[in-house]
Amino acid sequence: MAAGETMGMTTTYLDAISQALREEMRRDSRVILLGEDIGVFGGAFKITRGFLDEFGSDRVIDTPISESGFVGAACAAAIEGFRPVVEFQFADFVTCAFDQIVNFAAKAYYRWGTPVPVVFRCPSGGGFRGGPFHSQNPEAWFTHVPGLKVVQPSTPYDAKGLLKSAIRDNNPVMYFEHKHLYRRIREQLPDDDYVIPLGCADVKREGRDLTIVTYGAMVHDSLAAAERLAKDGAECEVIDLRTLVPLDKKCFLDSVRKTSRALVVYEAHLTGGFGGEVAAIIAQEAFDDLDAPVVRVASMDVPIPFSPPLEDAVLPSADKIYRAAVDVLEY
Amino acid sequence: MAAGETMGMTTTYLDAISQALREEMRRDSRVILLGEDIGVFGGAFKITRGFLDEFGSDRVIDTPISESGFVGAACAAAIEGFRPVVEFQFADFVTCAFDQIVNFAAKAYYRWGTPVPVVFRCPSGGGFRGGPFHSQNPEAWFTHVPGLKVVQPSTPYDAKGLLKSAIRDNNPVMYFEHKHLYRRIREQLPDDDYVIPLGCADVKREGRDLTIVTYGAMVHDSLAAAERLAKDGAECEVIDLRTLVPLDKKCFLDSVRKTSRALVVYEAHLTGGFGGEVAAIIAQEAFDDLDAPVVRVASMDVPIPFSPPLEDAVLPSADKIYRAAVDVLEY
Amino acid sequence: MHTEPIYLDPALDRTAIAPVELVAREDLLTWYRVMRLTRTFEQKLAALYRQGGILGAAYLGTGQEAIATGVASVMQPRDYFNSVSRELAAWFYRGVEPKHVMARWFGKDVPPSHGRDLGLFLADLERYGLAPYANAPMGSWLPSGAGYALAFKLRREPRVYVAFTGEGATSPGDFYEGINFAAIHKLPLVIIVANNGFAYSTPVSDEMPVKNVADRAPAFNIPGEIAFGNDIFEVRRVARRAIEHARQGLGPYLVEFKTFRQRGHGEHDDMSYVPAGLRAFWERRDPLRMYIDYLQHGGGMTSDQLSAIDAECTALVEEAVQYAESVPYPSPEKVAWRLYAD
Amino acid sequence: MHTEPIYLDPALDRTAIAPVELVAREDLLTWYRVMRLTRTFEQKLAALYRQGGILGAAYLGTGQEAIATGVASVMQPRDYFNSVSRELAAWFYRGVEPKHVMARWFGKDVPPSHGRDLGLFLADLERYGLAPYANAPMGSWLPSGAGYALAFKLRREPRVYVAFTGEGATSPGDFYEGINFAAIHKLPLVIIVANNGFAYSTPVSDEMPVKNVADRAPAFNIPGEIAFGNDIFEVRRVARRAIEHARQGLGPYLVEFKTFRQRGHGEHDDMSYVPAGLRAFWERRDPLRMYIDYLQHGGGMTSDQLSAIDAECTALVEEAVQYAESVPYPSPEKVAWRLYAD
Ligand SMILES: Cc1ncc(C[n+]2csc(CCOP(=O)(O)OP(=O)(O)O)c2C)c(N)n1
Ligand SMILES: Cc1ncc(C[n+]2csc(CCOP(=O)(O)OP(=O)(O)O)c2C)c(N)n1
Ligand SMILES: [Mg+2]
Ligand SMILES: [Mg+2]
Repeated sequence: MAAGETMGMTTTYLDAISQALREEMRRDSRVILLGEDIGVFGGAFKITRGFLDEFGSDRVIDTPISESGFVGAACAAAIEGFRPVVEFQFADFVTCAFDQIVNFAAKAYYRWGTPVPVVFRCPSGGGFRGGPFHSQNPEAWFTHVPGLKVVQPSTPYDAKGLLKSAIRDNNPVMYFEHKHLYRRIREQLPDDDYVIPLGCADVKREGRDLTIVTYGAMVHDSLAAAERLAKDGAECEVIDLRTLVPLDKKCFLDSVRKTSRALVVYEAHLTGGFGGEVAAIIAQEAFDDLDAPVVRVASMDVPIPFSPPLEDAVLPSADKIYRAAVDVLEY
Repeated sequence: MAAGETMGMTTTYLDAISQALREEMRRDSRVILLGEDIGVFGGAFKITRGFLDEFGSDRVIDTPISESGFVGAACAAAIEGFRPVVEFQFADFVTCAFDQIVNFAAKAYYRWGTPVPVVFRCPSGGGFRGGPFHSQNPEAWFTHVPGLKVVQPSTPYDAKGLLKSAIRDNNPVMYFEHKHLYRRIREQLPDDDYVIPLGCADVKREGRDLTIVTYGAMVHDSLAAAERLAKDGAECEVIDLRTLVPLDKKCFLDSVRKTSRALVVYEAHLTGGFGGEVAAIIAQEAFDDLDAPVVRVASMDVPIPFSPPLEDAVLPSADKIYRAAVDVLEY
Repeated sequence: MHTEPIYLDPALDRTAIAPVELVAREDLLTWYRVMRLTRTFEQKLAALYRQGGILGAAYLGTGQEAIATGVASVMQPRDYFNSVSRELAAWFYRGVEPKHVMARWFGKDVPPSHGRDLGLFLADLERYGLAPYANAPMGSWLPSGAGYALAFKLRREPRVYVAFTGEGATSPGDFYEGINFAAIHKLPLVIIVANNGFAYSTPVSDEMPVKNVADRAPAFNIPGEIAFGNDIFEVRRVARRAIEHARQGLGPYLVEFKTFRQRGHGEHDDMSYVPAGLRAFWERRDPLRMYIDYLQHGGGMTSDQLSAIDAECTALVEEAVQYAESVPYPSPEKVAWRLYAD
Repeated sequence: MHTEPIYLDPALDRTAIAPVELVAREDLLTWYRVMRLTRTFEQKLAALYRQGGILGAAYLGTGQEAIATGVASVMQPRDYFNSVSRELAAWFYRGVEPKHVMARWFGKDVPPSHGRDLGLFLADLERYGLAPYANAPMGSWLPSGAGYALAFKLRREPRVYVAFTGEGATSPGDFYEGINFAAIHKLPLVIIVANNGFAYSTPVSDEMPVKNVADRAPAFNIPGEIAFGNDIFEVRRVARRAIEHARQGLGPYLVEFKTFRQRGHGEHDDMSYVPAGLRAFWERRDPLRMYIDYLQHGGGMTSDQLSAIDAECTALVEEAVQYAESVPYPSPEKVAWRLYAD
């Protein structure tokens, strides 16, 4: 399902997240929100605008700047029967609550059998001149922490359906929403209360010549590259992982078995990024089907710089994906 | 250089680390130590026993339990001309200083051109019934942070030479020392002031049939598996990466070009571990040379459990490596 | 820096117990049973550790039993608490069975952890009100304590969360962030600091710039009180006030009990960093011995009565070891079970 | 919770400057120049942001200039400091050139950052004593401040580190851990808290359970003082005492200046959360206007003298914009340069 183009009754990625939160809060009184400036102000990105009025200060809790403190509190409230959704003002500050997420949220159920149904909303990603501390894509760290689920939607439809699933899930879920998609991507959403199960990748474009495995903002750049390749006569299959943990291996392995070529695209830094995991899985499990090396396109291994020409050089783009795809196709 | 077997004038892995620290402190008065209980007590593992007496409390600084606080302080002291070596009591608590490492230490030089010559010693790894919070191998997180170097020695010789290099390096270095090797591995060390440059892998065993790429404690298990395979008639090359960042790709790619088969072994959790990065590099850059899929052996994706049969089930072992190697060899 | 030669504020000091309430004989004996059972259990644990029967490490609360017992004795059944590593007595007070604890130290297959976590830690909200948290990173239980207390407040339940902590664990940022959050929202969080003078080997003077942890309470605009932790009556008196304050919706309350751990940080630690004079000083203030003195004199118990309880405890501990030996290890086949909740 | 209708402790309140020292005319004019330059520069920056000339975001310190100017004016040349986002005046006082700052806001290729970091942040120890730290995570500069101060102490240098911070950044654990470390070792760390009543949109009452940040100083056994931040003389008087205390080896000192930021958190923020009465209250206490009143009356300056400086500042800012426009962007070819030091 690609992003809709019509502007009529369409919903932005940002509003889709907002809708999911509001509908879940109406549906289930155990859902509470914690985060900085989410009350009167409606959050740095206005996702919770109006929520304080509708749900009150018991359920929309403005926190001091203490990520570790309110993450720990949210986890405990989750164990005690609430379903907290925590907003990090920027994903970059997840580092300040790293211990509580990694050592408390992720491990409690394995150790004690007490579920920790909490969602951490992390506005992530670059492309809007945010500089080194407001542009990071830290999802890979969390894929390496057993006990966490990791979600990263690319479209309004997915953002809404996946956030609902995340809130209803009984495990701690890291939900990465890409800031650069907030107001840039819109599409028509169904009226019904749909959910998208965690662990299901989505074929955003079908093709037989090359499989592009990607997620998050890079889905759109990959689709743009695929359009251009189609003009050249090559049909790419674009697979949007949607959730990294649990990972829908079958979806992309089936595709690679069909196309025999794979390109893995992600916005995070190349080295140690989750695309390495995906490439390793393809290399191990689809070895006999491959006609070309598995190639990765990702951000360069430097902090994300502020200045436009520098940031553009660091981030992957449709153009870079296109060129890598050509190489793989011509191999 | 495999671990020595003689017990005469041999040095343990633990003592090798201690020696490197002491020699560097004698050599360079800018080297200072910070950590919990490292003074009178000599540290939880006694690495700094006697250091307080020799170097005084200006250079051996016992800290309160405030990982973020003393890591931030150490980074600043480094910028200001000292060469701090920080001891985490266990690598597991690096999560409490994650922000200062990831957002301050790693990025300062790129942003400002101010070097941050600090070493973070992280006693890591399982195998001694430490349970979920005293057994973790968190190196992969840091390989995904541009600006950090990441070191993980497997032998006393390497531990000493790499720690000296790390201290003399002008960048923040994450130095993972495996607790289970501390007193288990010993070898004879040269008398001279040798260093091992960061970024050079080491062929710990030569072979032509299969390349095992590994690091840290798993070097020993891989060597044990290789011995057993040798009895079966297969000669494995065992490559010890020694430093993950910078990564000596050439060393293992050359080996894979020779053997045409690769097994990647690491003690961290399978998913999102650094072995995935290595496998992805092999799959991309040695594609034409591979006669079999690149296979990984690593810890299961669960917190490290305390109980012996559970921990044994989770951790990789010589036996598991052997079995995976047989599969790759027979492919 | 080193601990000063004054081992306790003279105002707090006493070598005999000062009863401040009328208590039923039964209660007096219950507290005795809990403290004695804890002492006996931990002595056995230490012996097993030395013999190699306990893997990893063993941590005792010897010398601090009056705090855990006294605080637990003034909690309500539906209150929650967390323990760190010196509060085994509180587990026993709340009904945890010794054999269960021993089986956990052995890494055996008993719920709720099934060998996954160390014997040192236990979480079981339903049966004992024992709250899960991230065991190892110090101070991490203050934010989670605030979270349980938040849940109580949101539900308008008159319940209290009691966070036991050592004084060393008051240095990490989590201590500050957790209490800050609780104080802003006036959550029912009681912080019981057992200040035993050392964080592992580090004396208080290297840990903090204030003399007392309670000196930090004004930073949160909450009451902070200092008391002698080895007199169970004193512990009860102060803890009761703190808990009732929190239960009334007046917000967090911090109590600092001065005490001493008579064993190392863990049994691998020989305590060489503790001056001999300090050890001797505190041995004369052993909470169990002081309590026995009281029971046999002011309390009106005979030594026979106490001996009977001692024998009971010894038997329970022996039984615990036998049980622990007899229970199977968890099956490695179940190692991947229960990672994610459905 | 909302800010109370009392906008400032009456004891601190004043709508006119109260000079408390004899100052050379030259100094008076230097401070004026710095404050005026800052105001003019930031007004331009805001205008450019609205026109799309500044990418990302723009952050101003309008209304807080007296704090940065006053504190900088009592520092010694070899002292270090960090600024967060409201202390542009301190940069100018220390000699940073406006054109350099503007070029950085434009993302141009000027040292030391060469377009890598936002215009908001600057670090240059050698030229300005401006210390690197992790810009974004709030409070992260207290641990690093303690580290620079540690270096001074270890070298027996009589230098001081001044950590500027907003009051919102006093909630994270780093604030606590950093000061704790500095207080234990009596490091020369001065903490200047600009309490402007809001952390982004969050009022102080939702940020902390105490009325004043200075109420937390006793938790570190350090002096804590509260003063009016919009009177440059008051700022100098209090900051001087704090800095000399630290320089004498007596340890950290915390000063809380009550002030107000007249613009949003960033220029994207319309400040709708600030009651109109509060804005009006503080506008009458604008530090620049109050200072001008003083200069023209007690200070004995003519309006011509001040206008001449105003014109100078306007010219400098115009020049800065022209410079920023003319400097090239960094070359993408250098993007991987200087990741690791040799
Ligand atoms: C963040 C963190 N750093 C270090 C440790 C290692 N550690 C475990 S207990 C301890 C000392 C705790 O002292 P205190 O709180 O006084 O408790 P006590 O042992 O005296 O009862 C330390 C340093 C840890 N668990 N967590
Ligand atoms: C750890 C962390 N969380 C959140 C933020 C986002 N943030 C940036 S500034 C700010 C408010 C700061 O308030 P204050 O310290 O009072 O400074 P002021 O803006 O009032 O000058 C917030 C929440 C951050 N930078 N770091
Ligand atoms: Mg202690
Ligand atoms: Mg503020």
